[in-house]
Amino acid sequence: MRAFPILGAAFSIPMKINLKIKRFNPETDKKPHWETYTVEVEPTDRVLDALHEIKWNQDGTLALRRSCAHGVCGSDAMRINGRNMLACKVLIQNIAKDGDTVTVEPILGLPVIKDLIVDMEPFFAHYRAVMPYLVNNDPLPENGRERLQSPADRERYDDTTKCILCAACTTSCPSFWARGEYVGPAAIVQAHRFIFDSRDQAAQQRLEILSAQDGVWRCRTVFNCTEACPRGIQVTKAIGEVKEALRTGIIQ
Amino acid sequence: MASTTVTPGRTVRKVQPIPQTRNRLELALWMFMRYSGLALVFLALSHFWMQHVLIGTHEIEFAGTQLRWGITGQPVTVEQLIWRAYYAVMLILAVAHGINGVRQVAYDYFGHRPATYKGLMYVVVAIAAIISLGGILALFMGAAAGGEAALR
Amino acid sequence: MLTPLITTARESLRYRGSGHVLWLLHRVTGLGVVIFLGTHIFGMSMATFNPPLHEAMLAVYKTPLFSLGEIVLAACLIFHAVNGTRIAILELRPALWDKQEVATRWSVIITLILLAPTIAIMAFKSISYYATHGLR
Amino acid sequence: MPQYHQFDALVVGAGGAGLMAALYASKSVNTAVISKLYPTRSHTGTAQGGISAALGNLEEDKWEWHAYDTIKGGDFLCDQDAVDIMCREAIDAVIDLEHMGLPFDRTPDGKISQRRFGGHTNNETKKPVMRACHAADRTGHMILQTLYQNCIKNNVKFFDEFQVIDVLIEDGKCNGVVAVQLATGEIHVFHSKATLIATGGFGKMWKVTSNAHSLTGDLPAAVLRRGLPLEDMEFFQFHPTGVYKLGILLSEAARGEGAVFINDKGERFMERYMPTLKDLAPRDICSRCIYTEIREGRGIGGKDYVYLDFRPEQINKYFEADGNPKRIDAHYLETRLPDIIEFARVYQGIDPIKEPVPIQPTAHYAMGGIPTDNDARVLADETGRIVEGLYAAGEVACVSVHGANRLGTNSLVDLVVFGKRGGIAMAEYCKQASFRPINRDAAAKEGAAQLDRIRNNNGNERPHAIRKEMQAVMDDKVGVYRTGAGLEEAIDKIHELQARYKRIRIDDKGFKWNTDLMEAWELGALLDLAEVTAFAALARTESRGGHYREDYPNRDDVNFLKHSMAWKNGTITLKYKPVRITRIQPQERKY
Ligand SMILES: Cc1cc2nc3c(=O)[nH]c(=O)nc-3n(C[C@H](O)[C@H](O)[C@H](O)COP(=O)(O)OP(=O)(O)OC[C@H]3O[C@@H](n4cnc5c(N)ncnc54)[C@H](O)[C@@H]3O)c2cc1C
Ligand code: HEM
Ligand code: SF4
Ligand code: F3S
Ligand code: FES
Repeated sequence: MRAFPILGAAFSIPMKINLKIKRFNPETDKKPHWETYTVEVEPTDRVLDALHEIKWNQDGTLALRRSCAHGVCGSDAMRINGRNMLACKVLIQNIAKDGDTVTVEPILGLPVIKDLIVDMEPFFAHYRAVMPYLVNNDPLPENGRERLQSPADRERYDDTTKCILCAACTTSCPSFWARGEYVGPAAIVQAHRFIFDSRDQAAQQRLEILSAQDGVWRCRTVFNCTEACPRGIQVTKAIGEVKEALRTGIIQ
Repeated sequence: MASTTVTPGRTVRKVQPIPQTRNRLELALWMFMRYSGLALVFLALSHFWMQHVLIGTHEIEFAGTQLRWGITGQPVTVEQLIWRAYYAVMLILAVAHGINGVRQVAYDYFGHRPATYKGLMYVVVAIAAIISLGGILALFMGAAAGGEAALR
Repeated sequence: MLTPLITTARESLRYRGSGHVLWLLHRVTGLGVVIFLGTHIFGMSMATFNPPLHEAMLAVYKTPLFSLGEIVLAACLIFHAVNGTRIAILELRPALWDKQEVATRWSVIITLILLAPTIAIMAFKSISYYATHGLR
Repeated sequence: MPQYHQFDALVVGAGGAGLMAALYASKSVNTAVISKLYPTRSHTGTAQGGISAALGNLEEDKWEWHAYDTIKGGDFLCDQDAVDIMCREAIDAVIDLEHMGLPFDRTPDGKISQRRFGGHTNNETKKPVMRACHAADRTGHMILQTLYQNCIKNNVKFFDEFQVIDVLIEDGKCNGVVAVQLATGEIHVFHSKATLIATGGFGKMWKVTSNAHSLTGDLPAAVLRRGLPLEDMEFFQFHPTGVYKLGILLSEAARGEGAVFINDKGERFMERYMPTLKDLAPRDICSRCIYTEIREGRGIGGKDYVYLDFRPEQINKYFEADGNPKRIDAHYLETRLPDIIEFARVYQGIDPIKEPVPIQPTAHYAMGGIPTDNDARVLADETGRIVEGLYAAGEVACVSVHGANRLGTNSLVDLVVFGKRGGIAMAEYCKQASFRPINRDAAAKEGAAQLDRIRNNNGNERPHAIRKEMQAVMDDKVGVYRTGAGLEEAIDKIHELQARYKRIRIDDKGFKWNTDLMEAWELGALLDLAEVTAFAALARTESRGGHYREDYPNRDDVNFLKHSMAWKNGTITLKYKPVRITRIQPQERKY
């Protein structure tokens, strides 16, 4: 007799699901259209696996970005069943039962180039706009060693260092859909990471950039961003803290 | 600073207030939305419950309004003055809050068309100004006018 | 010209987020109250400037259609007020965003608690009014 | 129309190594970075554990100890002068990263925090030493982000989502690269004085791997096709604990906390193989034992995996059996192993606190690659002749600092140290060199032809089927265990697949974002590397580090204390070069 049961039906019972994918081929189509594929998957497969199954065995023209396949590179943010997530971080069994249909479409608010691939340039332009780098013009420590920082000061901005620039947050934000000029939650998260770093000296400039009309004040605290963030970053809170710094002039 | 020790705990830093006027306006309006909203919770809800729920719309009569505002032609009482102030504050806050709310929404959807956005806002502000000016006048200068009206 | 409006409106309805629904309602109710407020102030100021018009408007207030609209207005105002309070409090204390989910739930609960008796009383008064006065 | 660009220095690949090189080269010469992914999506971002440097922030440490540990870990195949450079310069490199803004965890007195890691020791007491500098369990992510941030600060020019498909080499000199812009499908010719290759690993030869889908060895294959050799390709590290089927890494920390391997019979099988060290035996040994169980039919349900069991009550039971007084509970595990537990929960839907986790060894790290000298200059042959204008750094390069088996955390050290050296060397070179003329139209045409051949091919083979079969045979025959017969079989299979590859047909005939085309092209690169790997493994009739031959289970210093170099022109040619041994003589590797 076997000492353990073979793990969960999980590993043995394949299931059939339909994937309804929003397709767009810039070389032939004028408008995007929906296409449905039926694939056999294991319940523990990721949505990414199902997309690969289609791409590799049914229709090679399906275009998507992906790399790491375990939720740390930020390539494959897409809208799955109406909500932004990473295709490689959601298991089929968590969103569908045998025979269900799963909808997959590109993230919203950035121009679609092909199928699930959008133009990320506007997103990265916002990122670059908030000075996403440490500024410290003091001379380096004379002993040639590291700048010091207390564990509490380090902890202060820990949450926002996790960002992988996947754009799931920014493209889940109604303010961003309405107006692409809004810097968006991801850029604010990046600014937060430096504003609250005790080693940094450019908080003033960053806050000034963020106080512009299309800066933090465009955030209507919708909270979609926090819900979408695959890294579990408290995005809305970070935005709130930036607003607080702007309001009070105190960074703590 | 190239210091060789570190103070435990969290550093607090200060920044200058943001200088550009336009940016300060966004901040000010943002604050206004929050504080006026909180004030309106009491003003608007109490008003609504009083008039629409406790009294009930069906019982509202012109005479009641005349009495509360003091536009019956009789000398104005302190109580009536307090009612007038209550309505005036509520009116100003609600209109300002509403206008800025509309501005936010309009900026979202028409901001990419500056001319449309501006035109729309002129219209909204103009209508709101006329209506609320009318409202204020009705409250405070209504004594005389109201007196006449009451006689009619 | 209307594309952002149309996409946002369409996708706003299709996107599935929890805070998202509250935002949508907040916006719609806010705009709804703005429109009512405009007509309301106008109507009330007529108490001074044009009492007959004012009385005519009061008469409109006493029609069943308006009574129904009034209940919707109550829902809009109360929801907007409760949810607005949530936003204001959480934003003035960003640390509280941790409690967003709880706050969201409570927004809905408090709205319902306030709304239930309000609607009950209003409906009761309307019905008894129309019962005695008949429908016009 | 092909497009044409000219830069003094080019960097291909925007992982840790590429960005570090770009940062240093761009300080003095006109530099561009070409990457097929957005830089922050490079695989460096997945590294967790830490980056080692003998800072001695928490206890005494010396770079010489670090060097010794590295050489011993590499089963004495490391070039020792290179190791010395790496371990000495690691200290400044880590401090440099801190100055750039990297949010290292801190000690109570504000210094960079360090922790223990497998194989890193105090050479005198033989006890583990705290050497790995870390930023939570996201050290690689933070390195990647910090370097990218600094590149933005310094206005480094980026060509994101441009895939390099050819390296322009003429008369033993490199003049740039040919790339395809993925968004448009256009061919771009990049003309440069110096080019640095930093395209990372190529673990996608195997099915079960911790490597990203993008790690397909495009550039090693391109230089191989241009007549340059690859070094030590037979050495590939297999990490014992990958998530079943997915290969996602579960760090050694789990076993450090008491987790054990279990086979289908519920037996703690490591007891049989390693009675003293048991489940904490070195990586290569654990991987081998797991495969033995699977092959002998004791994989779970007869399948190709075993369990990693870290249910608290089981751990306590084993503690008791081992006479260890320590007892733990669920809460303890949740706080010590949050990431591993999350991976199991997300990807297997299994709560490791309640159920054992299916794992299997996973192809992890390429010790071999493009041969370079200590300044990242690419070597043309076993005598050390350099290819002018061509550099390589990071996992794709073989310096060789990792020898036959890489020590944990040392890859990140390799990236920053040799990335920086490469960047500086390129800048120096560019200042005195001038552009060599190139025939840009011919280069563009050749590049386009490579792709058109695949795009327009009208065979009957699906690329995915070929890839699947390649991965299966690599897993099976060129994995943890290798035998002469198995390797020969693998080589035959790869040859068959290469022939079938010529008859592939793809669905997408377009130009814009044609991932179907690029995946098929990448498959060609993987097949070439698989062939070289299998050949080099067949020729090395000994077992050393990551390379284990069942038919030759012992290390053979007499015949094989040397690096392999492989060329491919039609067939594979192998040559060897000696290992540079300076301070430390080879000895038996035991811990
Ligand atoms: C799961 C995991 C955990 C690890 N943990 C650790 C650890 O704790 N400590 C440690 O020291 N090491 C660790 N490693 C190893 C280490 O992370 C890698 O070896 C290292 O990051 C490789 O960096 P790189 O700069 O060489 O390449 P990568 O970071 O892989 O970057 C490759 C770059 O090349 C580009 N590229 C590839 N092909 C092309 C092409 N054809 N054209 C243009 N661009 C191209 C890509 O876009 C990318 O930018 C780990 C590895 C894995 C897989
Ligand atoms: C009763 C108490 C009220 C509270 C607590 C309140 C609170 C708020 C807050 C905090 C906002 C800002 C939302 C944001 O920026 O995301 C807001 C927006 C708004 N409010 Fe109110 N408000 C109240 C009453 C009113 C009234 C009476 C009106 C109508 C005149 C109104 C109309 C609006 C509008 C139109 C918006 C903009 C909605 C948007 O941007 O989506 N509010 N309210
Ligand atoms: S904050 Fe979260 S959702 Fe937004 S880009 Fe960063 S990781 Fe993605
Ligand atoms: S969704 Fe958008 S409105 Fe603010 S809270 Fe998030 S950025
Ligand atoms: S593929 Fe890397 S995050 Fe999904």
